[in-house]
Amino acid sequence: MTHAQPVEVHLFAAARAAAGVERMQCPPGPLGNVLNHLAGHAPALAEVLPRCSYLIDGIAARNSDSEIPVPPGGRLDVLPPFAGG
Amino acid sequence: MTHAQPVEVHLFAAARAAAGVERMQCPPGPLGNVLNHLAGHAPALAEVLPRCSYLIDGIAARNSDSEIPVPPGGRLDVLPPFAGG
Amino acid sequence: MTRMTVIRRADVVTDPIVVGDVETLVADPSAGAVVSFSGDVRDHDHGRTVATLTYEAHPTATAITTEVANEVAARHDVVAIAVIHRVGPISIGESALVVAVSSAHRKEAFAACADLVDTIKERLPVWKHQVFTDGTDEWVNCA
Amino acid sequence: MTRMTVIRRADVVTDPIVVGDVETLVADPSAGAVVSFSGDVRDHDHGRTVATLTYEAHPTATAITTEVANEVAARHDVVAIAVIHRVGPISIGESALVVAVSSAHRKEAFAACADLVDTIKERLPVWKHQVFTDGTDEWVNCA
Repeated sequence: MTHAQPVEVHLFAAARAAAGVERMQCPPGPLGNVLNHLAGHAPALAEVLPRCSYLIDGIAARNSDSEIPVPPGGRLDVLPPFAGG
Repeated sequence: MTHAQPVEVHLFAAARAAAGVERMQCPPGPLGNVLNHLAGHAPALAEVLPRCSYLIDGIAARNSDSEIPVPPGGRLDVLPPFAGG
Repeated sequence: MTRMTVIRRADVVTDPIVVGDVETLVADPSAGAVVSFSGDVRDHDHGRTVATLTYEAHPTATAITTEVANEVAARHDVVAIAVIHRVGPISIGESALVVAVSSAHRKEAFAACADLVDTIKERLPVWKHQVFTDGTDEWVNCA
Repeated sequence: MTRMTVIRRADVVTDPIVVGDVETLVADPSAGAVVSFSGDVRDHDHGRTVATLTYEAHPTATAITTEVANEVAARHDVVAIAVIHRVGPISIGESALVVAVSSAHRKEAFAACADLVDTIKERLPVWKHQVFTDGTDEWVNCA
């Protein structure tokens, strides 16, 4: 398989703090696989992800949407629980 | 019966407007009688009184408390429905 | 009640009320929420245009404002309360009644603020006289 | 809805928010009631003293503020709405979120204001980072 264009992962707040970086790349695929890949990056991130929600190219997704594809060259935003106001 | 000291009647807002005066005097007696007396003073006042509440020497009273005495030299405040805020 | 609620101000005034000042009165480092209500003079009432509006107060109004503030404070877990009613002539858009409540979390501040406004309106011996642009006038709640 | 509710402001800012200004934004001659909420930075959280507090916002935060304001406006009979969330470093006692709603009568203003605060807190992609005086820090809701 030729090297598919990677997914651009944008990490925010506690997710960035856990990963130690704000941007990462990872192979495209179903959301579940992509998250497993991210979890492998750092134990702290593995701990935060279960509480996160996501944007796949701007469209909201949740951990339970494990089959939703994260396309090559797509953007995945990792959003810890909101804490506004 | 020697002339018992009169009740000082203080009229507020719509009651004052209806009576045309802010202070009146009338014979003491049970609240019911006193109010009948006041009602006789002016038809407009007779119209307002049913919606009023009262203070007899500072103690709250209502139209239904017709037996409560308004003593000689006592003070009766006539309070139309409140409209604060 | 976990803490004694402080009545920062309970008053009847004739000068214009600045809502921001009333809110500042209840601000507190321990309070994460401040909710305020301002009852403003409207230009219309039941379809008639209001020209001037004047509030009249019974001499006991200030004492009753304090009484109500204490009662409401006792039934809500809030940090501080302030309530000011203005009497005399008031222009359109100006505040006649301002209430502010601070609390650790917003739920109590909303509940206490609404409760205080309701109770003040029910208990405060003040009356509202409106003169309309067509020359007619009305004592509110008493037509 | 008897009238179209006007969103006078829906924004995410970094400068200090003056609650009184937000209230003035929603003032309207037809509105007899203005209710406002201010979410202020507290000096304590779960027993620890807060030294500094910073809010971080996702790039879509402003668009979502407008989206939520419109949704809430559509489900309440109110005159005008304003909602501003502040991000970046905020000092103790300053406002992080200010909402103001005006309506003809107070009931709708209270309901819409509480609804808007709840919905903003649920939907707005912002995060709160607290550093405590003991040097520890915490991403709220995420410890």
